[in-house]
Amino acid sequence: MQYKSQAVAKPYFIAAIGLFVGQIVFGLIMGLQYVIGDFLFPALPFNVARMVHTNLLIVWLLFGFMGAAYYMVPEESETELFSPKLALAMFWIFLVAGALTIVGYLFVPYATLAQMTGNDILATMGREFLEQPLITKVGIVVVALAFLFNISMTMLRGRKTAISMVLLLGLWGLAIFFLFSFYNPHNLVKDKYYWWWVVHLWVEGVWELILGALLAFVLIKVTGVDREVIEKWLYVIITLTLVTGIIGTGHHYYWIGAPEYWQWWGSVFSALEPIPFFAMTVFAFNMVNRRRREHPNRAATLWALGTGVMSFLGAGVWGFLHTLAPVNYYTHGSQITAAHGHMAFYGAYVMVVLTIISYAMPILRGRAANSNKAQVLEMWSFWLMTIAMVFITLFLTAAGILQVWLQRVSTTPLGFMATQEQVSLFYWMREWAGVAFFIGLVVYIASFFVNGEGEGQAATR
Amino acid sequence: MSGTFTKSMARNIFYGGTVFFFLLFLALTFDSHREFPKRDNSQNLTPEVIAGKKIWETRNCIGCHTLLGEGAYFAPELGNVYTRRGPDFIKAWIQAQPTGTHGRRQMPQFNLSEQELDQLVAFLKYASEIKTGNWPPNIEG
Amino acid sequence: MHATTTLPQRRLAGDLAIWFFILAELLAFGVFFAAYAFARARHAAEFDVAQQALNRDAGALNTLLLLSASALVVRAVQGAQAGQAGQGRRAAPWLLGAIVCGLGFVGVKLGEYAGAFAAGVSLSSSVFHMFYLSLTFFHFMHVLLGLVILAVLWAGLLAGRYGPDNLNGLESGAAYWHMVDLVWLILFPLVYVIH
Amino acid sequence: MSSTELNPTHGSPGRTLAVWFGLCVATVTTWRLGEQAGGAVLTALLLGIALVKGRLVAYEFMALRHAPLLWRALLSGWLCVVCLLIGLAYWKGLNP
Repeated sequence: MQYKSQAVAKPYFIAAIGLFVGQIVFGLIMGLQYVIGDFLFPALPFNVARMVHTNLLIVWLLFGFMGAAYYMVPEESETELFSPKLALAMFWIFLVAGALTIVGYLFVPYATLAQMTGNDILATMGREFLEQPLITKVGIVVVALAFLFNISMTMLRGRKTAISMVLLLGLWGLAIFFLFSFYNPHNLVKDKYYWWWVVHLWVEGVWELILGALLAFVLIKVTGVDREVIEKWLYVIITLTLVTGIIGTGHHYYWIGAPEYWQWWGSVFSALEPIPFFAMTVFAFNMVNRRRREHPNRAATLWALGTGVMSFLGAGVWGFLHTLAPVNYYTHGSQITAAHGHMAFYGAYVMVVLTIISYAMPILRGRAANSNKAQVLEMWSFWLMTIAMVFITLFLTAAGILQVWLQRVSTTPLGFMATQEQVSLFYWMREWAGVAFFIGLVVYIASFFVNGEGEGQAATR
Repeated sequence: MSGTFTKSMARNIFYGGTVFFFLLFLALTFDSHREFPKRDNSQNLTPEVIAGKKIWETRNCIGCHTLLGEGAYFAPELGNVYTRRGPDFIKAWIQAQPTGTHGRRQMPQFNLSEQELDQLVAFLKYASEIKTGNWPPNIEG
Repeated sequence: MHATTTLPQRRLAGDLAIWFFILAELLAFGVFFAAYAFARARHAAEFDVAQQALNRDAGALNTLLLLSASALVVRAVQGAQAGQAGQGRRAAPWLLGAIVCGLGFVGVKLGEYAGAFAAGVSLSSSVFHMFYLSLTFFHFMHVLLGLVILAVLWAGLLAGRYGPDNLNGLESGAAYWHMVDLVWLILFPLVYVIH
Repeated sequence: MSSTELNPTHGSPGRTLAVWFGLCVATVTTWRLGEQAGGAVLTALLLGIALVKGRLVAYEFMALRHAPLLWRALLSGWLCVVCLLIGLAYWKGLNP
């Protein structure tokens, strides 16, 4: 660790992993509710479990992004963080606010929660992924602004590298597009239209800048390839991302009441969206092959390569599968969407956060890399989680194809619930794959407690 | 690959390209706004519908159902439920929940008043009349 | 200058970064062109009728304007490459000529749009008009961006920034402009002529 | 002006003038052919002209004539694929 203040990243990373565990636990519960419908009902209805599952995902990724920024920006800017105290204060505020929100979801009926938290002043709740109470949303904005202030001031004080510029741009974009979560017109079409300005322009826009910056940072560190080389490829890749991704928003506008030309615009541009992901994979492998040093942290390199491959598969290939309007007409809102969502989020964002944690955490704990034993365990967790996710995706895809066939293509279409019963075998298989994923996660956490020190130096040789 | 490849050029193209495509997106958004009134059924946005949308939101219906294909995939599509089931069935159904059938997916009891039920139904009727490019493919959603 | 006429060194004119961008743009246009063609195959009669209402003369004139602009850009690059270091400013008038041609294109196109909008044509009026407006407007925006780039290059030439030893920026901007021209060479016959 | 020796990448002004003239003639041809009734032959002809024009712009104006094979192939390939797809679609339109 070159700068003392980088240490504030540590609680962020720990919180991220903790919330990740929570996310998966709720995911398993939901998976079971898919096949045993009344499991935990009425204590935990599905909609509450899902809200917790998705909100925890978003929050822990945000913790990961913030931790990554606190770790990277001082090192990139070659200066201490502007205010480590502010960073720590924001950590606790965000964690407590997040925890209270989850507690509210779990123990207060949603309508009551809405009343308690000012939803009557400005109704923003009850929309997918944006279920947070108004005060939580305001809190997120405050935390984000304090965080961005801290990071921006640090950068202004020191060296401005391409990586930190791209990271900052992504983080600012994240905050700015979140503001659309406060816009909830009565007109359902406009509501949905701008809802995507948060959701799509996050995950297929500004978050990808963050993803690119994190990946580029770790690649520079573990491969020793010239910063100049990595940074210019970073620019090329994120250019492709935004060129295709911004208009690619149109693939969400096919069936929500927006003009029909979006079927063409959305199809054309989102058909090109796999290209930047493919470029990223090629880029990651290329840099690792051209490496100038053998970094002792092989686990971090594995995560970095995995991010390239899995984001290409999940976001690129599985996205492309159902992005063209004539296909999407049948697959929209089916388990195909769920399949894509799971692998894309895991491959792109979960894995990139685990990449930076894998690289930075040993350093934050005072060693270049973990012991060989710990790394082997971590790599086991990589394969367990990744392969489990591949199977989750495959089973959901199979469920989705069958669902589309029975419910939408067939000349004698089955009703929704009848179809669900027909595909329950795949839901069972998905649940077991989910259990395997959870085991992978347990192994991942265990790798932090295996004697990480001691052999640390031996691994360098 | 031969040729010059400079970081400053890559950076300028990134900023230029991003601004360019965002402006294009704004232009299309502007045109979409001009077209919305023809498709979004906003002429039927009565106070009842608006109240119904709020009930829809504050009961977190989207956490199980889809509406115009967006939401969770745990329970049926409701964008066209008004045409599929009709107002009376919808109201009776909501009032009868949960079914308590062992092993079946359960919908919570929201204790909605008669007026609230009417508002929710009005909202679902409004949603069913939005021009969605003939989605969903059939009445089952 | 080591290169000779007999065996010139193979070299891509312009920055590799702009070529990646050009490739991405060409792909987007290419997919859009194919979409147009296949949509037409399904509504051939409707497309042919709507197409007859387009102003083919304006389209042809615009092709000539873009081609001339492109040729003038090439002359500017040649001038900058031939001149002594820092004397590229003698090539500036060529670029100014290209900008004038480009502005001519913009003027003609705006006239066409004014006519179309007055006739009540919009992106939602028919499949053909959706494609006509989408493709030409997408291209139109590229012309505008290209003009901004040419203006920057022109200012650079006047400031003596480009010469035989510093051509990268000029060549990159020129390549982008030629791409805009290249795309129009397909777009014009596709949308205006072939029926 | 012995710019031929000096400018291997961008060709000579004379050559540029000739290419420009050729492109203009081709454009006028396309324009006049537009007056004809459609058909497979005419479509093929128009696409052929577009292909040649595109190649001229790519090779002469974009200076790909002197570029590495990869980039010449990429641009030529784009032109060919696009024209082929368009031709295919029109042929499909003739025989639905």
